[in-house]
Amino acid sequence: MAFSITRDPIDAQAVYAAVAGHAEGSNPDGAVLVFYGTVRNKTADRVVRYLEYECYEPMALAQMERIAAEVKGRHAISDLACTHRVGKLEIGEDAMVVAVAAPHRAAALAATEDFISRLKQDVPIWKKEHFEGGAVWIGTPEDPQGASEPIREGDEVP
Amino acid sequence: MAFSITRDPIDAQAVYAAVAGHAEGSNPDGAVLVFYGTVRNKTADRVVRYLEYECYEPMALAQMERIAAEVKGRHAISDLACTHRVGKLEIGEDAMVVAVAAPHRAAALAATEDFISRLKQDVPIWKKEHFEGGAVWIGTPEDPQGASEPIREGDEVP
Amino acid sequence: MRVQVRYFAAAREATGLETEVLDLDDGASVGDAWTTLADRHPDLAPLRAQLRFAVGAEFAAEAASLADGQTLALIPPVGGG
Amino acid sequence: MRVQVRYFAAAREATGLETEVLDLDDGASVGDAWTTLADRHPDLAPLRAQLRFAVGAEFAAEAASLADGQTLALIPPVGGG
Repeated sequence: MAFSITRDPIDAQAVYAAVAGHAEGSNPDGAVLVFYGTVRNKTADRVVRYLEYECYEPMALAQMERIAAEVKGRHAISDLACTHRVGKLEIGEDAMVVAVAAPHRAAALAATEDFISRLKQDVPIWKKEHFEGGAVWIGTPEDPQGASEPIREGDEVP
Repeated sequence: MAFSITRDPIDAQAVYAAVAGHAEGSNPDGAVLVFYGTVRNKTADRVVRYLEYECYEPMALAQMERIAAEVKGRHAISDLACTHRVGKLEIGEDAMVVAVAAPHRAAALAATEDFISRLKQDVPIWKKEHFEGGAVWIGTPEDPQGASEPIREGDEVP
Repeated sequence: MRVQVRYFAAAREATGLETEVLDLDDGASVGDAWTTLADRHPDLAPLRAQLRFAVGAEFAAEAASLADGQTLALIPPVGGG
Repeated sequence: MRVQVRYFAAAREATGLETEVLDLDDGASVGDAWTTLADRHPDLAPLRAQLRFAVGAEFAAEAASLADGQTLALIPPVGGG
């Protein structure tokens, strides 16, 4: 299980390879899932200009490890990896890549959802959305969307 | 929506790019999901040596199109692409890559499951599993796993 | 009328053919074509329970009528993914 | 005892600081540290309802005791993914 935080564009192939690499002939996994959380040009009705992510890195990595171990306990997966980007992100760039390998796809899909949902609750990464006419830390009471639809419920991507 | 059948190793990056390509600044999608169906070294208790896939290509492509259109009608996704490989596949190789782009991850996850499940029912692609001691067309009554757990229910990957 | 038949997977192995041409009476159905094929290929007949049929790129019922020049495919249980 | 405090996101903007050092009585809790910080930074106090606390790499309750050399982080609502 490999976790990292980067200021550079995410190398999704490396995240995939972290879970999908097996010695020749030994692959036990029928399913590998790679999730890209990308910067949308809109949030609800706001036109997004760019995002800024910040992170408390040692705690974020520790929480990712902890959450991944929980997820592995709940779903029959072989491996999980995640890289999250921080700094300024433009529309269309990847904020996060998660890869999951599992013998069967049902577990891979469920584990992906479980991990992302828990990450959105407990991993100390913050997102400031710069939109036309202002900026807001997502999930705070000042976030017009966060007020009615808290980001902590994990139903918003990214 | 891009669909293809290939005898060569699947270019997963191309399948991803088919759904994730947007003009600069215009990306409406917060989630891109790429699913790799890969050749496992085991099916139930059988040690797999290799797989052979065959395909009725024009019908397979037409069915993929039809199923993808249905899936798009059921889930709020922007795009879906799929490449399936045929011929002899070794353990660890990708048999299929599916990519889905959506504004939110819940739709991307649900659409991926929906598409794969329907593909396993209605897309004319056949898989012969060569295992230690024999070979069987998956899903037929001669398939010891297929008998109790029909492949058509879509719960087996690949 | 003349219909092209395509065999795949277990049906291909049972007939030893990938394709053949079938002459049928005008108005013949998919089921009529099957009866002819099952007579012609004794190893094919036992597969009936697991086969579906397709005309062109679409699944077709046994009662569906065939037309000259169409392609009838025998579809054993599929296993993609 | 001495504790390092870390501020992120809205808390960082409210204090204008990324980090500061806090001298506390031995046996002080996370809640005691908060009281001191809220006094010191008037713009921080209103954020209380949305903040969680972490000691080291783990979330911590307000009642949790602090120890010399530990790092206390103020965690506004997170927004990763």
